[in-house]
Amino acid sequence: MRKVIGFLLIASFAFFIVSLVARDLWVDDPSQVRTLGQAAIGQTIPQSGAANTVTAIVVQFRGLDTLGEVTVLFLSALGVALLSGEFAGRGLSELFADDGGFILHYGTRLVLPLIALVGAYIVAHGHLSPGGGFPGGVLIATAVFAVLMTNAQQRLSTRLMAVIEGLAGLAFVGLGTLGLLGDKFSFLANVLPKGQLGYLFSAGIIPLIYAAVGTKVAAELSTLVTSLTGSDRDGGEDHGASSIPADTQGGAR
Amino acid sequence: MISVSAVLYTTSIILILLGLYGALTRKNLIRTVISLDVIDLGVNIFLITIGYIKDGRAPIYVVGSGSLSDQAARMADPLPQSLVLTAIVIGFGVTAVALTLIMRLYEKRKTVEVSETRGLKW
Amino acid sequence: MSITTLLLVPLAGFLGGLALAALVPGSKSPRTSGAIQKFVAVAGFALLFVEALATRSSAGVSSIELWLFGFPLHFAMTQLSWYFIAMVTGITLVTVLFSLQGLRDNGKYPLYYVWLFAKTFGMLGVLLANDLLSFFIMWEVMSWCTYFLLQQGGEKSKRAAGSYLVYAVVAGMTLLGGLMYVLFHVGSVEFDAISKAFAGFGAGSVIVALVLILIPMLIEAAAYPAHWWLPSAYANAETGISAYLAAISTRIGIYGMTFFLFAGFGLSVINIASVNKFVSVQEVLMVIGAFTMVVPTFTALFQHDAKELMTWHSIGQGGYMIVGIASSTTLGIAGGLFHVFNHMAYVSLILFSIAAVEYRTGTTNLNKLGGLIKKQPIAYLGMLFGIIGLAGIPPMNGFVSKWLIYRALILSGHPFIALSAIIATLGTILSVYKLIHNTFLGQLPERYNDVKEVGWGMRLPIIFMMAVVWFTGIFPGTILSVIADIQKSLGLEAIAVTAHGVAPSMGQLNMLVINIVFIAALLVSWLIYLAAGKRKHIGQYDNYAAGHFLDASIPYNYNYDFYAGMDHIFGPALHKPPVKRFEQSIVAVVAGASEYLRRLFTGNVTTYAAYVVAAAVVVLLALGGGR
Amino acid sequence: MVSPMILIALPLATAFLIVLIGSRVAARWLALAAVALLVGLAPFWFADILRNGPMSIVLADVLPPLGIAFGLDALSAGFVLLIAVSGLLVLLYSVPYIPHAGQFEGAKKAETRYYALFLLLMAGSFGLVMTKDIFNLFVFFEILCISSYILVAYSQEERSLEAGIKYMILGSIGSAFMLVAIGLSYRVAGSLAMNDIGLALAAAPHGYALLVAVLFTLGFGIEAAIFPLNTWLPDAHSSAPSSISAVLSGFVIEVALVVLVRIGISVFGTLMEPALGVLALAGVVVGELAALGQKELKRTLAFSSIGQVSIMLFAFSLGTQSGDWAGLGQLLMHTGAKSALFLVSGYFILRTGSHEIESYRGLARRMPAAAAFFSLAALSLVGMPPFFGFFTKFRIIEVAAAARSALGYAGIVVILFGTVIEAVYLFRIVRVLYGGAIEGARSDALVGIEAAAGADGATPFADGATQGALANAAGSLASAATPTRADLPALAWIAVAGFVALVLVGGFAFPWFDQALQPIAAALATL
Repeated sequence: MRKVIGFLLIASFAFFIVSLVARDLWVDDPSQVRTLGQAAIGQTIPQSGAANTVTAIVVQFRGLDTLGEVTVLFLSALGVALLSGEFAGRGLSELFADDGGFILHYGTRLVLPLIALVGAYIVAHGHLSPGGGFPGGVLIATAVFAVLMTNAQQRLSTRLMAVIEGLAGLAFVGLGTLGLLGDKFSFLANVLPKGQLGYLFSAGIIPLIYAAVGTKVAAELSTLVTSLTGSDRDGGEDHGASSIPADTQGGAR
Repeated sequence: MISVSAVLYTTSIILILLGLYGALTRKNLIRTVISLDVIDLGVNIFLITIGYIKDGRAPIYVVGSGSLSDQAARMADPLPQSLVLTAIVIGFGVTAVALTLIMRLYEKRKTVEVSETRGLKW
Repeated sequence: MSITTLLLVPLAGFLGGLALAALVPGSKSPRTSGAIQKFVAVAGFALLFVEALATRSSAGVSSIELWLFGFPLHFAMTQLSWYFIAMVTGITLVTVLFSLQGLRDNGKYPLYYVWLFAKTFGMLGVLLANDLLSFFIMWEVMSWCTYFLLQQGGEKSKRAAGSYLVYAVVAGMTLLGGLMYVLFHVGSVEFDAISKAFAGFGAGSVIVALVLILIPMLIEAAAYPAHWWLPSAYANAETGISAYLAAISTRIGIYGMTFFLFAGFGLSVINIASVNKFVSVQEVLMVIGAFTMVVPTFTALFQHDAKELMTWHSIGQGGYMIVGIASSTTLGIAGGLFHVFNHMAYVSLILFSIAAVEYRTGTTNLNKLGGLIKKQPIAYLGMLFGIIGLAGIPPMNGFVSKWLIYRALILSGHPFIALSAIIATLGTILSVYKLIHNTFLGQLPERYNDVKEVGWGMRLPIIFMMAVVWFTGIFPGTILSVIADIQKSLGLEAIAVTAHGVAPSMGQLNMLVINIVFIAALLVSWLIYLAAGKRKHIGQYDNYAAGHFLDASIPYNYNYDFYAGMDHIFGPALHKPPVKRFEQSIVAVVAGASEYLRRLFTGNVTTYAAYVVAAAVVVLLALGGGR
Repeated sequence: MVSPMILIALPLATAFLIVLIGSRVAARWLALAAVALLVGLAPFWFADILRNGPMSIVLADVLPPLGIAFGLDALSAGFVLLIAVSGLLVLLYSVPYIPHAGQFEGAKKAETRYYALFLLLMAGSFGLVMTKDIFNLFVFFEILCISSYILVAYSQEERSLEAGIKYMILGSIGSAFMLVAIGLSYRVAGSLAMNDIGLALAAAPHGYALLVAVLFTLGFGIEAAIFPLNTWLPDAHSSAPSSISAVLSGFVIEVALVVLVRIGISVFGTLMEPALGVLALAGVVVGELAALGQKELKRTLAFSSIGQVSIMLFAFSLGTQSGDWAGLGQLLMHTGAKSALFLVSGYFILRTGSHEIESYRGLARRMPAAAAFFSLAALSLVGMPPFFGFFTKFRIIEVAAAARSALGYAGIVVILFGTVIEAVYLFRIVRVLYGGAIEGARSDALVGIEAAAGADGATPFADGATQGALANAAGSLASAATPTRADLPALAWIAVAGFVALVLVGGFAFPWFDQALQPIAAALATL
């Protein structure tokens, strides 16, 4: 019954989509980039000094989107950490309880720096080649993930990760504020020298932002995995002051 | 002659509708989340397809392979690509939180059945 | 200035009372705070009453415009509103004086006087309002204050207040609808502009506007199909409040009806608002009035609670007023308006008496009371005077107004309405007999042997109201001349009055003569009784029933289930009449709709997802996506 | 003048900093300080915009349409003020409340994260009202949504987890719809700025524009709680910690609604208006009637939010500027009243340990201030004359009548009917609060409170007379000035009083609010 209704709904929805936009979507085969895309392609070199137009758009032209995107990742890491507060010692940790054995242990340790290096490379070359902070950060996190998967005893400090991601986030916002301080008076403005096209040290703040993003993504994904697998070194307790202020004590049940 | 974009549009819309159908009919919350990911995938393909141009190249300038304006003329639309980058990350974040929520619920209720996740109704 | 005083004094009383209660919390010094509140209440309401009496000269000339909350609110004093203002302030003062002693367990109602101020503020606001918007705002204030005033009682009273609230909000919303209708047909909420515009409108628009505006008035006046909220709400309130509410609060609806029929929308409105001779707003009102007279009066017959019985009568008497005013003849309007005053006087008198009894015995259950005549003679006399007035028997004031109404009905060609008025009077007489008999006559239950008369604080208001009831019975001209002024100011033909009744030009009535005859007849029978020489004093228990002589230990209680036989025959129709069933079915429909619509939220998230897709499909379909 | 970008940058930076420091106390103070700073700045932006017109912000030194079109106009400045003030009040409330909101392992650590999430939620709302770029809108929308998903599930009880999941699944479907609409818009406009898209869609084929409009409206409408898409709302709003319920009902759905309406007007023209009007009326009926049948306090309030938001949507969908104006008034009133109601109910639940209305019988005696605030807010929500709610409802009915359309007249009837139902269920709660003795099993919970209160030496219920006195509706109105120990803690009291003050002042200074709302209403129709 549910399936029939679902099918009917989807079918009628499909009918509408097809009947409404079929002509527009299926007929033309564009040979011309749209206005904004053209503007982006044209402005990439003069305005940002990056070779990768996508990076120029992501980090500079639409830098606020990226700040938001980083925030979303931060949010989900925060959320997973918050919601998995009770996982310590449970949750998915059973899945990770099996020790990988000697070969996996040492194999992982062997490739770990390589993976991390490739990740760092991708982050660093984001303005020149495909890649950037997100894929690079994910790659670095993969290394951490591999270690956690293969070694049941391995623990990671979420506290340290929190510090790293906080610092990286602050760095992003700080780099953005740099633009406010500069003569352009514009958040996230590319105020540093653009350098020469195609060189590693070019494109102003873009590599710096991508470095921050890469660090942040790596730290966040590591936190995420750590929280989900219950391999947090610090346990569940808070580091801050723990006494409830006197005037809030009224909530006894 | 069927164009590439037509194929991609069709694929993406079919994926979106399939995902929707899954979200409407699956009885397992994990599967519902997977359906949502299928929708996401469809949407991402849809966005990418919008940036498609015939005979386009990756929108990256390469020093030393022809004049920059020549390169610019053949580039695909970079904007949808950057949008997709953002969309993927957001989709990932949502999925992570969704799965955590479902895990926690499973801990409490020992079920991921949609029909049994109805403590709140009416 | 005077209008401002009338509005500001109760408002200040309300806010000041709240502030006072906050500053001098009852917990620390209940006695002091109680004393302060009483003092403030007496001073405030006395000031109000004096002010009201003093402002009669300004009626028709004085008006103010307040820019309150950013809307211009117009207030004006007219002859009609003055009449009601004088009654409101007067009866409130008497109620407060009575409550000084009569309010049992003062600590239980710390804000009784505060809400009385608020309620009075609302009522005076409604009476003074001179445009539809102010009228509506003050109407709402009044309704909500009634709600909070009713909250000042026990659990039952609070529940009743809940049902009052539903009716009040329905009334308020209907009024708001009417206001909007008028605003968008006339473009103004000023009564002058509305009267001018309505004079040129067709029957349809005027009928819609009148119906929307009159429905809330009828709900407030507890007219027939919308009267079910009143008995439970009033009967369960503290008796002092009951007296106040039954005496005057309900009559604001009558004021509104009179105002909108003859003043607010212009005099011609009642003539325009008719489809033909038989179907018109006027005729419908008269039929509603007839039902209001008969049905609640007979329902009162079968009540076992003195207060509840009286509240049913209070509804029933409203029917006379509606019928009189809706007849729109000189005598009818005069009778209707006079009846408001008379009803206020005798209903508060009877409820004060009941309160006096309740104060000593702790109950108002007619099946438990009885024989109190010697224990509480003042209360007995008060009730006797009151029920004579209520039943419309000479020589009390009720007779005059009812006489005017009967005469108006017959002269204006409404024989059936007149007949129902007479039938209602019959029911009234039967049930007030039950009231006074079950309370004061018959045998005294043993547990009431130590009952005493209440203190002077309660006695004096009772005696005062007895005087009022009789005085206006002998000199109805005092009030009727005010009503004549009202009729003049409205542009109607004024009733010709004499000090003792109605001038010969309008059908002679001289209450002085009637009183003299009445008293003479009493004297004569007293003399005959003395002369016969067969008198003998007998005690309350010197009686027998069904072959048993009664004594204090087993009094045969005639009182129990008085009119049980009639109840057996008519009761089923009255206890659960079609109206009640209609109300219940509305409640059932709403509750059912709620239950049904709630099921939309199935709790199943895939269903919710389906709603999203379905909504998309339906919206696409509706907006012509198929093209 | 500080750049309004601080509205985004400061909450984000503070959130990062909070996680970096990882201390509860620091989190509280940092969050409060950051939001207080924004509250201090917001009026200046608003005044500046009223004087000098809209302020557009160039991001990254790249002009729109290539860069992101961003800026403050009267609408966004007004909402920034509203969000900042409500945010500050709710944060104040959170300080005493949140330590008791969740009983789970790691709750202390979670509390730190709560403040970070709260700041991000605020940042998302700020971004939502400021952006004029459709994809940027999507990003901020996601920030707002994800932070609310997590915050809804904060207490990690079964019900809140379930609510979070439902909210999230529907939200994800909505964002997918939105993304498709954004793609289609970019495809036809070649730009992501809303202005350009509006122009392009007007020129595009009707079917194309319609699909974009429907997908976008329904996608975004999930967050804005338009009728058939609001199924998540009662669950989420009732299961979240009360501070979050207050925020979600207080400004999150409203912000979403206003942004949706603004996009509807500027981008899709009048395409969706009739459909939205009908859906709004259906929402009023369903929301109010469903609220009538609820047994839980917060669920009742949540359904009431559906009704109220639908009333606003109805006013907006009339498509006149006076309609927008009236809707904004209702919105402001609802923020004040509903936030206060939710905040108060948070402590009702905390004190009794129960969600059921029936178990609050006689609670006014214990919590006079809370009950008095509840009654005042309820009066305003129903629309009693001296309060804010009356004027806003009156306005809406007025503009509905002025529309002179069948929908307008139907709207009047539906709103009047809704008001009656609203009065019934809200005052049923008030009556329970002020009702007689506590019955049933719940009384032991209250005994516990009393013991706790008595231990402090304060014996507020000592003598019988007082007990009766406090049981009175107005008795507690008076005692509101002297809250008892079992009542709201000081900070929560301040927060609730702030919202109640809004509905009180809103009534008595209505013309002033009205004046302030006019430029906002004018800005609603422009981008």
